[in-house]
Amino acid sequence: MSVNQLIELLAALLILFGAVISVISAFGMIRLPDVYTRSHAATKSATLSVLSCLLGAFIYFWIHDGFVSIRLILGIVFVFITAPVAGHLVCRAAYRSRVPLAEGSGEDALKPVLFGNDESENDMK
Amino acid sequence: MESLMIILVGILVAIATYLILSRSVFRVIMGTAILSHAVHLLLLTVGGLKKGDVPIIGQADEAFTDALPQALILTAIVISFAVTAFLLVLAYRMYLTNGTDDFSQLGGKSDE
Amino acid sequence: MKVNDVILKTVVRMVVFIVLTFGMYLFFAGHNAPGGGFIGGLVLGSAIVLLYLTYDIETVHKGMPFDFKKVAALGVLLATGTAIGSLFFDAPFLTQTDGYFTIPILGEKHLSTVVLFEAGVALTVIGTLVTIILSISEDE
Amino acid sequence: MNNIIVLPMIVPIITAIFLVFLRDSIKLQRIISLITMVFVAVVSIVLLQLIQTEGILRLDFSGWAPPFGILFVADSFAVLLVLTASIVTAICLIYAFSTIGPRHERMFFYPFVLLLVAGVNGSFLTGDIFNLFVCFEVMLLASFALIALGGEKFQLREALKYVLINIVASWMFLLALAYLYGTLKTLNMAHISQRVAEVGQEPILTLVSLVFLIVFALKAGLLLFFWLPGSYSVPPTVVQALFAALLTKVGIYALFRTFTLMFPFDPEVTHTLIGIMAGLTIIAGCMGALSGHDVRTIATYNVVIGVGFILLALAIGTEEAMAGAVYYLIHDMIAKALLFLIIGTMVFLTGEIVVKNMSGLIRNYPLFGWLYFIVMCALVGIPPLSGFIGKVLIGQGAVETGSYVLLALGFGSSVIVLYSLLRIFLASFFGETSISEDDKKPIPRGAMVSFMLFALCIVGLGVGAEGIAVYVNDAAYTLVNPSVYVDAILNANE
Amino acid sequence: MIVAFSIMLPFIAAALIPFIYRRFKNIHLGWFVLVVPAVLFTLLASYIPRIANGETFVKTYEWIPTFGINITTYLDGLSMIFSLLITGVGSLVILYSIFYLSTKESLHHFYCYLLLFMGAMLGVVLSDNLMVLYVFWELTSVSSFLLIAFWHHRKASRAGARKAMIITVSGGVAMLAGFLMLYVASGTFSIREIIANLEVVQASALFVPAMLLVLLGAFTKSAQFPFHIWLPDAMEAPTPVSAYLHSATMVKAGIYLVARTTPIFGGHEVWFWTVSGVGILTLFWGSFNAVKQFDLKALLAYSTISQLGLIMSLFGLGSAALHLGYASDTVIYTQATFAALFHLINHSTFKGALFMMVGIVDHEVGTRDIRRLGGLMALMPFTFTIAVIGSFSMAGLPPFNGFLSKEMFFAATVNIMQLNIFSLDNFGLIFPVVAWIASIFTFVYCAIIVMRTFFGKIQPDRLEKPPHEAPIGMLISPYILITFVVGIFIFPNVLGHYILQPAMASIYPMFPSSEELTPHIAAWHGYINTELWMTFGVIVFGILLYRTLKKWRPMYQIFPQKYTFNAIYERIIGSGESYSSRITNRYMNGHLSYYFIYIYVFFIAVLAGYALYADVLSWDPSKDSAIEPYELILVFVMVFAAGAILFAKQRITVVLLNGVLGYSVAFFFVLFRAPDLALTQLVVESITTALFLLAFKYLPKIQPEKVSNSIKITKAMISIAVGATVTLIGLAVMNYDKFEPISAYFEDAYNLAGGKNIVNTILGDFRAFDTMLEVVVLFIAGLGVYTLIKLKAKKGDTDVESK
Amino acid sequence: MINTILNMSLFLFMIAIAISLFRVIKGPSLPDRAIALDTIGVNLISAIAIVSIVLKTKAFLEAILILGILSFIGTIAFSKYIERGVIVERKSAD
Repeated sequence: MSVNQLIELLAALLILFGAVISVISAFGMIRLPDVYTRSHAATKSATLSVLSCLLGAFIYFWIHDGFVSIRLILGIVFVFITAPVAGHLVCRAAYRSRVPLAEGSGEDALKPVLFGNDESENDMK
Repeated sequence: MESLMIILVGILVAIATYLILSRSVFRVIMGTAILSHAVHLLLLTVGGLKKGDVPIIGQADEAFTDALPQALILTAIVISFAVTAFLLVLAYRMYLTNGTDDFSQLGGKSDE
Repeated sequence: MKVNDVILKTVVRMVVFIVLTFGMYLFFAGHNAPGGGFIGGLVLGSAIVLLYLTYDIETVHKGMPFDFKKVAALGVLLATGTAIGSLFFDAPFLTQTDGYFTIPILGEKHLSTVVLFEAGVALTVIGTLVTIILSISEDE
Repeated sequence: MNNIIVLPMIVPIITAIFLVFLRDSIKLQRIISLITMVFVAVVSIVLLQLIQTEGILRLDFSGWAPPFGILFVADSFAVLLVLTASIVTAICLIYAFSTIGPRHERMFFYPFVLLLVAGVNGSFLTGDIFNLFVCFEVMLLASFALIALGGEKFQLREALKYVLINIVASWMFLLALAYLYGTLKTLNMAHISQRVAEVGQEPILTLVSLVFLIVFALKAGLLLFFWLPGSYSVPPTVVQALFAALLTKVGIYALFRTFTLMFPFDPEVTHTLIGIMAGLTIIAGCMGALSGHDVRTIATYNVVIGVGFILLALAIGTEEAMAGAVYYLIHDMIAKALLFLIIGTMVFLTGEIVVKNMSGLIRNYPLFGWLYFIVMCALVGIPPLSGFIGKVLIGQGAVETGSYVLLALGFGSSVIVLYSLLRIFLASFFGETSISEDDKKPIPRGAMVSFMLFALCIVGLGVGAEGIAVYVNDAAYTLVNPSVYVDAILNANE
Repeated sequence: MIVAFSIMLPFIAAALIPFIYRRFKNIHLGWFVLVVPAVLFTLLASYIPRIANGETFVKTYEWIPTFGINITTYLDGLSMIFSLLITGVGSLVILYSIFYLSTKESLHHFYCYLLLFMGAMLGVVLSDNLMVLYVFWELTSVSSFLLIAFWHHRKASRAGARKAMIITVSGGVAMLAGFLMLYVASGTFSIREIIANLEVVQASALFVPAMLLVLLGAFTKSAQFPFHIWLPDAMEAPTPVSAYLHSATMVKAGIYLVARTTPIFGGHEVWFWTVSGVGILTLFWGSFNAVKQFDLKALLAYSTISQLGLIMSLFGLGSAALHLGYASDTVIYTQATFAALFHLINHSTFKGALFMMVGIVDHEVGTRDIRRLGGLMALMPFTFTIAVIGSFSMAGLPPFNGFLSKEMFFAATVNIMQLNIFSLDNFGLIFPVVAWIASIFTFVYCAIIVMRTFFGKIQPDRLEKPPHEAPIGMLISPYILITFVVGIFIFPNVLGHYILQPAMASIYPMFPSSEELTPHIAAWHGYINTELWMTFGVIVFGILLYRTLKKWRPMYQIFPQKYTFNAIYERIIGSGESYSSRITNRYMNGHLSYYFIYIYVFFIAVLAGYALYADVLSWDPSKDSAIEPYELILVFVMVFAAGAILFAKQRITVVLLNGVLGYSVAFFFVLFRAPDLALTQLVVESITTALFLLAFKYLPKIQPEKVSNSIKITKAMISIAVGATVTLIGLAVMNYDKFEPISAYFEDAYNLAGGKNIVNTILGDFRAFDTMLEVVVLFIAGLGVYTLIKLKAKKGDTDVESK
Repeated sequence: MINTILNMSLFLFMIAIAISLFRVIKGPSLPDRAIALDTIGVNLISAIAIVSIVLKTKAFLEAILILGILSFIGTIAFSKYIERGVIVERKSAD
């Protein structure tokens, strides 16, 4: 087994790792109690999985074909930049549209800041 | 795989048909959307699946997969996009003017 | 309720640039790799839509004061125009020509009317896409 | 290489786009659109002459020889229809100038009409089945835009139904194309014809052709016409007229092409089915026409009857019947356009849609009344107006092939047509006038001009049937002998 | 040339009428119009000697030669009779109308229609080409319609016009079908050529159907039983029109057609029985019903029906001679035809006069109701003379021409009994018996006309106007006609030789000598024969019945009103309308889902039906490519996503699930090596999803479908069947691989079109036209969306167009 | 060997997608669905990358980037929809 093949295998294993992470994150999405925790599972772990996967693919193409794919690098960078922002926006939106927290969550520190103490206020605009 | 795809297409068509037969404008539109997906898949399938390589010259030396259906689907996708966009806006306008999206409440005799 | 969009706007400014570049790339890559006028136009259009999403119609309109209907019309004209062009050269309708031209600074370049055709396609796609989205959004 | 063939489609498109830029100068829009249609008509006449001298013409786009590229094929059948469509549109435009109103005109009315015609002409001329689909879509989207133009409550409702049914039909078309490509692996109509002939039309190919039958039947309003009465009565009058004249005809054209050129070898199944469908269409159309109290309903069911009648010819399939179908198609386009324009004007003048509520129009508008009388006679097939010769030839074909049931239905339908239209004439035009001289709205001069032009066409086509007989015969000959068409496409030494 | 000119002249004149009308307001338009028939009559009459010598005049003008439709004018003995009638009676009627119609009426319309009619009628009788004959035939229907509806503000006029138009045009359409059959059988539209190729036509299977269809046309036009119902209603027309169209000319077009086609069809048993049977039945029915009428014009209408039946039956009887062939002992049967032609002329003379008489009475007194009339003899002696002579002639009394033809009619019915063909030996007796009974009724109604109008007591208070004699102008025409009535009685053989004999030659072209076919007409044969006995009987019983009229008249009430033919006609039309609206409204209920159900059911029925019938379904998975496990999961994902759409409660879920479907499709595109598709699908799907969100932001939650389970199950069944059909056809299609795809050609894309991406070169070059149009489609959609949003109906501006 | 691993990874990704689909269907809130859809998109990115390796082609690398862009735009659109009920504003609120 040459070095190249070894690296290719490593790349494949990296991909497999990404896949496993992805499945775990998916289970997280099922099991976790509320939207905020689920968002955590989705954005954090899924980002990890996709990054490792793309990295694996990048390495594979580099080693196997000697092809440095700008597009893959760009993709990695792009996902890296956007995924947190996207996660942030969705969570914020969820919160502002008053999706309830899970039962047994700790103190909601943001609530008085954002909505004041008026529980009866339902009008968002 | 081909047979499986065709069965999938059949299932999608059946679901689309059921939606199209319903009374809500929204569901009917959804039905047409699914129908278009199904037809695109069918078009791809009849060209033969996995029978060759990506139809881009210079990336492989195998035979290419049938490129013509792909071109046709591409055209069809664009057209279905155009049609769906128009349809959506029409449905939206109709909802705003008529106040309902239920065909059974819309009635429909032209000379009522 | 006041909404603070600083994070979004910052990121989007960067992302739009990437998307626009990528769109142009797809547009030009079309002949030899996946891409082409249509998909390029869609991506470019998406970038514009992204701007509308992040900012608002008035702000974006100040930066890009186009009537997108006319952009689309221009695109169709360009696409059909290249097709019509062949009529003047006694070639079958839609015949595309290409050739090598020496352009002062860039040196010898391969230019094809297909690019014009594709540009027409791309323009139409951008124009239509934005027209549709804006029309619905402006409706009250 | 005959670039002229593409002009009937491309010129309206380009003009339409130009008109978008000229949005605010309505006058200019009117003039340009009218000139365009007249130009297309002239081009078609030139084409007809060329076909006479040089046989079937074809234009391979970008120079890719069939069956690989797309091509336009101009045979007499197609060009005759293009010619008629252009003339009808030009005259309808004249009507529109004085009636449609600046509100619509500023909203791209003329571009939409031109694009509609472009789609129609493209559908007639194309020699590639997938391109036919695309041309259909051009036509349909323009028709969608036109049917919804105005945004009235009922209009939007019926428009939505129309759009939905047509979209489902379009996807079925695509389904049929998928099956077609799956079996014959080609898209060029002539090539399809050749391949089908090569293996003889096996049952599976017949099955594929039946999918096309359903699709085109939906578009043509053959038996599956449910969408037609509602949607044809909501848009502005001129749009109704254009729809009645053009839209179903494209479906009919496609049916003719499919079952004379591509799948003609299993007539026991396909043509019998078409015959049954046409017969049922006529019956249903007659019942609808009898049942209507609303002038527009009566008119739309007359469209249905017309469709059934023309397709009788396809079911019969002899050369005479085909010639009759061509004549009748041309006649039907002109006469139906005029009928709808007149009906729409009646509604405009009286403010009523129910037959019984109008009366004595002929006292206020004598010429208008007589024009209605002429178009009524033409639709009934009373000689020497335009409907006559087509009816005779189709009937002749029916007798030759012994299709007496079809003959009885077809000829019987003209009595019902007469009855339904006569009812309007007697109730609405004759009788005591219900409009006093003071309340009388004038008929716009442009509208009158367009009526007169249509009436002139009707009389001209009837009396001067010989004038186009040579083209019609050529069209019918090609329809009956698809090998002529196939040879011109695939075996020509160009 | 002259013949064609005769046809053209009325049309040209009709076209000129509006100008003349505007130019000469002071002069009654009729004077100008009168010139036309008068000139034509003279012109045609100048041909009589040559026609009598057996000459015929044929000339062909090309109209649509491609389809064998040419205007061939043909003047022979038969057409001569009719064209003389048309122009002759026409002149008299126009002359009469000048005094009948005041200048306040819209005369330009009236004379325009009348000229149109005259031209059309001349066209019918002078055309040799069946199609051209049909052209003019329908024109007569149309112009008759216009004339009947001349006073269209009257409801009865409109109804009568409609009935006449519907019935005659229906008959015309049937006749057209018959003509087409003749054409197919013979290969020509020319009547002369058909007669020349009789063997071919008679051998054809289409012979009898063609005959019946042509007869249908003739019967409807000639108001034969049971199509006679339109004629009484047509009397709503102005009286000159009734005199002209509905007694002298148009209704005789059917007779003409029968006479003209006798050489073709005559001699066949079906022809014999249909023509003579329907004729004799009409004769009876018309005369029987005439008696019960109170309106003089309606009475005359029924009498016309009856007389037309008489002529028709005579043609039928005469056709027996054609079956027998030419022999010295068969010539006697041709006398029926001779009598028919003779009576045709006689009828025009006396019936024309009678109609004019009724017109005068109506004009001067203001009513035509015999219950209000009476005692006018003293006040209107000239009119009375017309009535007496006309009625006596119609009743078949000497010394008027009706007597001669009636006698010949009786003779023909008696003669026919001697034949032993066509089962005449069993049923032959019908003819003389029915003819005799009908003649008695004829006598009775003739008596009614004269006695009730002119005798008895005058009832001035029941009349609209004080009665006085008509102006001289109105009397000229009827007097000319009664001169003929008497004149023909005195010199019948002049007519026989110059006019009837050539016509006989036209009807029996294969009989060598027309001289033999022309019997010597004489009022007195020197002995008392059967016919004369019959006439005596008619007179005796007629007087008896008239005397006892009051006693047996209530008998007519026995027939229930429900079963008259008029009622049946009304009921057919009424129930036709109501049934069709019920059926149409049931399935055209405006609900889109029903329309889709029809479409899908048809889809299943045709496709699945044919697939099972032709046994085309086949499935061979052996050539399939392998299925990877992850692909299977993807398929399941799609199925679940699609299935979940059915049960989703929120719109947004549905939209997102559709997005999932779209993404899955995109992934299939990836798996199946379609990069461009995958790219496009991804972007398009995202944008579509966004559009869904934009468009449906205002929509409420999905309401659960409020439909019964059975409907749901029906829909589910249809859906499953559609899906199954699509799948099964798809599988069969996949199994069909006789052809190589054409796309191998495109694989050389780089050399051909300079691109490496094959799909893109196809789109941008090989099939660039599709792409161009697709762009146009997109553009239209964009523009359409814009107009949809921007062009809104103004509030409260719901005009009728949108009802 | 490598192919087996890759196929297995694909399988796992598909399972992840299927699970996310469950979340899309079940909800319960709109953000849940949006997140799940985003996850599906991200998983598709990975899956496409793997497929490119399996098919030995670079043709799909554009799709990866596009999917990234789209899922970003989509998520922004969703969050705006959830938060403000509109997607494109005529005039900014601030």
